[in-house]
Amino acid sequence: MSNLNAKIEATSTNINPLLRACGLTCIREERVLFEALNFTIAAGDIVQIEGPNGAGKTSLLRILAGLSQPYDGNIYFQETPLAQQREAFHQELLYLGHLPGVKDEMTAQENLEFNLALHGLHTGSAEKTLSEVNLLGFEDAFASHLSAGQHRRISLARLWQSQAKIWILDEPFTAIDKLGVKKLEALFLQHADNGGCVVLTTHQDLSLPAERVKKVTLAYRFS
Amino acid sequence: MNPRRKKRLTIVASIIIGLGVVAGLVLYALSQNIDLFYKPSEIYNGKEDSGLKAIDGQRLRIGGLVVPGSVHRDSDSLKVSFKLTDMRMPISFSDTDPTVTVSYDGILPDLFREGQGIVANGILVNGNMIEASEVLAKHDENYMPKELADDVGEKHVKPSYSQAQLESTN
Amino acid sequence: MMWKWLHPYANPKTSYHFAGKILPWCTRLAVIFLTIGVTWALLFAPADYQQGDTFRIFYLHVPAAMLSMGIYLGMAIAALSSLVWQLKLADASAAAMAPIGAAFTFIALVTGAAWGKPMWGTWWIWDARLTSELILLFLYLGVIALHNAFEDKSLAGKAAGILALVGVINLPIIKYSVEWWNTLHQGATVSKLGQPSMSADMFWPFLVCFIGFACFVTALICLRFRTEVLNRNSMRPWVRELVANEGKTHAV
Amino acid sequence: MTQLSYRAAFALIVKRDLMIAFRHRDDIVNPLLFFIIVVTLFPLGVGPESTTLSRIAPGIIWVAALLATLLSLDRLFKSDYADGSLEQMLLSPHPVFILVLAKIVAHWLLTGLPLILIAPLLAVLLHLHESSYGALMLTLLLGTPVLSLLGAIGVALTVGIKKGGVLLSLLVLPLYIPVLIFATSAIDTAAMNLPYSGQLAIIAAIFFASLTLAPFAVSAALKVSTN
Amino acid sequence: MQFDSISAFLAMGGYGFYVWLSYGVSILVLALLVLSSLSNHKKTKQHIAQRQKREIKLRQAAELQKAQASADTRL
Repeated sequence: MSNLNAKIEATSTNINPLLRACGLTCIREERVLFEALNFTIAAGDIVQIEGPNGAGKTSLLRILAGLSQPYDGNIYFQETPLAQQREAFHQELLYLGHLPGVKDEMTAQENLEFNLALHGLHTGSAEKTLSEVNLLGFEDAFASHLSAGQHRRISLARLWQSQAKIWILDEPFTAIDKLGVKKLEALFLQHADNGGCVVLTTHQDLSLPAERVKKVTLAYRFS
Repeated sequence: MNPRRKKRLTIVASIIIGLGVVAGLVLYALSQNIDLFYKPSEIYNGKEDSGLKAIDGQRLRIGGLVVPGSVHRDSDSLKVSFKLTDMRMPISFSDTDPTVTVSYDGILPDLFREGQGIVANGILVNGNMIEASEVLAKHDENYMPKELADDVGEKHVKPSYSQAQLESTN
Repeated sequence: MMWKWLHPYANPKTSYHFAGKILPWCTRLAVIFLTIGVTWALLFAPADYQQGDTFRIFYLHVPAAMLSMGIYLGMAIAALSSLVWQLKLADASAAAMAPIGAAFTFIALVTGAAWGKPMWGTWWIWDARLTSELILLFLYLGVIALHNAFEDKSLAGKAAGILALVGVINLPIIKYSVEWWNTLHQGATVSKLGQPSMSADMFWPFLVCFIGFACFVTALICLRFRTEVLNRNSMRPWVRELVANEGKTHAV
Repeated sequence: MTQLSYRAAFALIVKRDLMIAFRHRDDIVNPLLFFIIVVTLFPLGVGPESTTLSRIAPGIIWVAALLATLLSLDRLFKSDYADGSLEQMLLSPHPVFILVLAKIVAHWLLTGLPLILIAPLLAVLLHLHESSYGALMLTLLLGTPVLSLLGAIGVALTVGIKKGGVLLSLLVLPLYIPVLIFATSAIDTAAMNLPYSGQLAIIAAIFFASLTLAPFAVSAALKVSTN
Repeated sequence: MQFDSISAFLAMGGYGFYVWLSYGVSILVLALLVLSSLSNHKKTKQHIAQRQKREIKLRQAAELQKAQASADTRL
């Protein structure tokens, strides 16, 4: 297995693989972002994807979530290709991208409730969950009156309710204050300990114990 | 049957049902007279399939063969009238065929001639007269050289107009 | 997989060179057939007993109309295989076909109008066949526009492929519109096997013209296909090598 | 984990889209106003002669409906694409075509239905032949869902393109032509007191064909656009 | 040969305008298609060659920078 273009700590020695990337190649607008990438993500892993701007971090996350098709290669979820079991995979997936997916015309609580319902979760405790992300008192405020950080909090609130095993998070800490970051990190650790996995990109240093965080480092390529 | 299979079956079944309905509707539509097209005999007897008769003042399309010897052209204007009879293969005419009279004021297409198939758009008046707003020559898919046509006995003279006739429109 | 024998041709490099090999032969054949065919059609074919010399438009109009639909069908099949089996080269060939098909549709429409004016008495009528051929032109233009709208060529190919497939419904309408609805347009002449409704000295020049146009289209598809393959693989080593080598020979 | 049934997922999306639209009323009202204004332009442009108007009335109403729908199509996926909710819907554990169908139904309820309700009023202004009203309503009832369904394919293809507006009309209008032809032909035929079931059957056929196939085309197109 | 003279050939039995219009437009369209296809092919190759040159320059600049950086640390 050659990974000429990326340094990878997540390896295939784990017993319980959730996601496996096999020969991933991504080409965007005639530029090769990464080529023949192989790695495995198992239950209990927290994987941080690193790299300079334009190295293809977001592209890699989107491919892992099944939103983008790789130019070449395959993703396996529990040893079966993604394409063959889209719905079962989405059952076990929570993906948060750059955009929070919050509608301005709905209140904070309605936004959260819709997001939960869409993914088949109970909406009863939405109000309590909002207090977890420091939005107590903003339940009935229209999202158009809330700040960017608060939008992100609404979308992150789903994490507290989620029963999905695989969390894929693109820059979850953007516009989140220090206390919020601490809380999220604790949640990630708890999720990993409960047999889930977290894949994330961030430019901040995680304050999690170093042995718990595996790193995939993408390099910027000239072509 | 597991739920995944069941769902897939529902999808496939609904697609098949949908396309079946589409096919049925199309077949039904094709049996209807969508473009108001009539043959001369149908002006008298009603449509062959539905028995529907055209009424005076109705816009319609009529298609048929120009009856030989029936073309009357006004000598100093573009007005022309002619009789149409049902198109039939091979081409033949008999006096007992039902005919309708088409009157038209305009330049006829070059393909227009006696015995030729034409299509006219117009309005029905007096039960069997058509005031055409447009006369179009329909060409069949048979092509042959002049010499061969002469042998078979077909010939074609395209309509010609005098200067006076052409100027009468202005 | 039953498609295994296709595998070498699914390689962009092989198919690029394969298209390069066909290209000159098709060009030669097209030049030969079209020269003979057009000369024959214009000078030697007899005039029709009814339509006189306008009949010579037939030799352009019918091949163009047939090819406009044939190319669309080819494009739709390529689009389908690119979407279902993820064949990247099918994508490139669909992209190569669209402008050619649009050109032939345009020719079919213009020659048809120029033929209809003296014979039917009108440049254009809004009947089923003419209208659906016009929609075919619009569909081609839409497909081309989608190809140009996306930066990423493989995404562009997929998007245009979906549109092409949606438009396929138009093909049977064009084909059967003459029989379904009573229109001015004549029925099929050439495809009536067994009893050709055309005399032999009119049919042969048509056949030569048609083969000429078909070779011409194949050659053009090869040429444009090569361009598309280069575009989609511009970061591959073989393309870099190829371009660098050609640059050298040009410099010398 | 509770798994939503197809019906519940469908209802969830329809409810959400309706709620958003009612809180943002411009989106419903503007296409409708556009429809009314375009129709009223014709008597002013062509002249108020009632025989001319009644002859071209079916065409005017249908062309205006086409353009009004085209104008409203942007709402279908654009804002969801812009704020990331489309992404979340594609990642939900439901088949995409269910979600797509729900969004199209919501779109029709918000644009097609108001058009149908206002059309008889405008038909009066245009002196439409009395016997054509039934045909007008029936063609609109069968035809406007087709406009939403086929339009959704166009929007889904162009949602990721920055200047997709003109391109959208280039893609969608040719697909609308058959509906326009048969709808106006049905209304014309009805004006002559002739049966128009043939034209209606064709529009119904187009409706069922697009209802069965468009959701799949749209979901494929969305997957390409959000790539 | 169906025509007696060049003028008869050009007249096409009175239909010259329509026949020559058809042939003229067809030849024009096809010629444009061929020319645009050829120029597209050429442009694509030029584009690729240009980008290659740019990449080589970029890489050289990066190496130069690296060399300088290591030289700086040695000092």
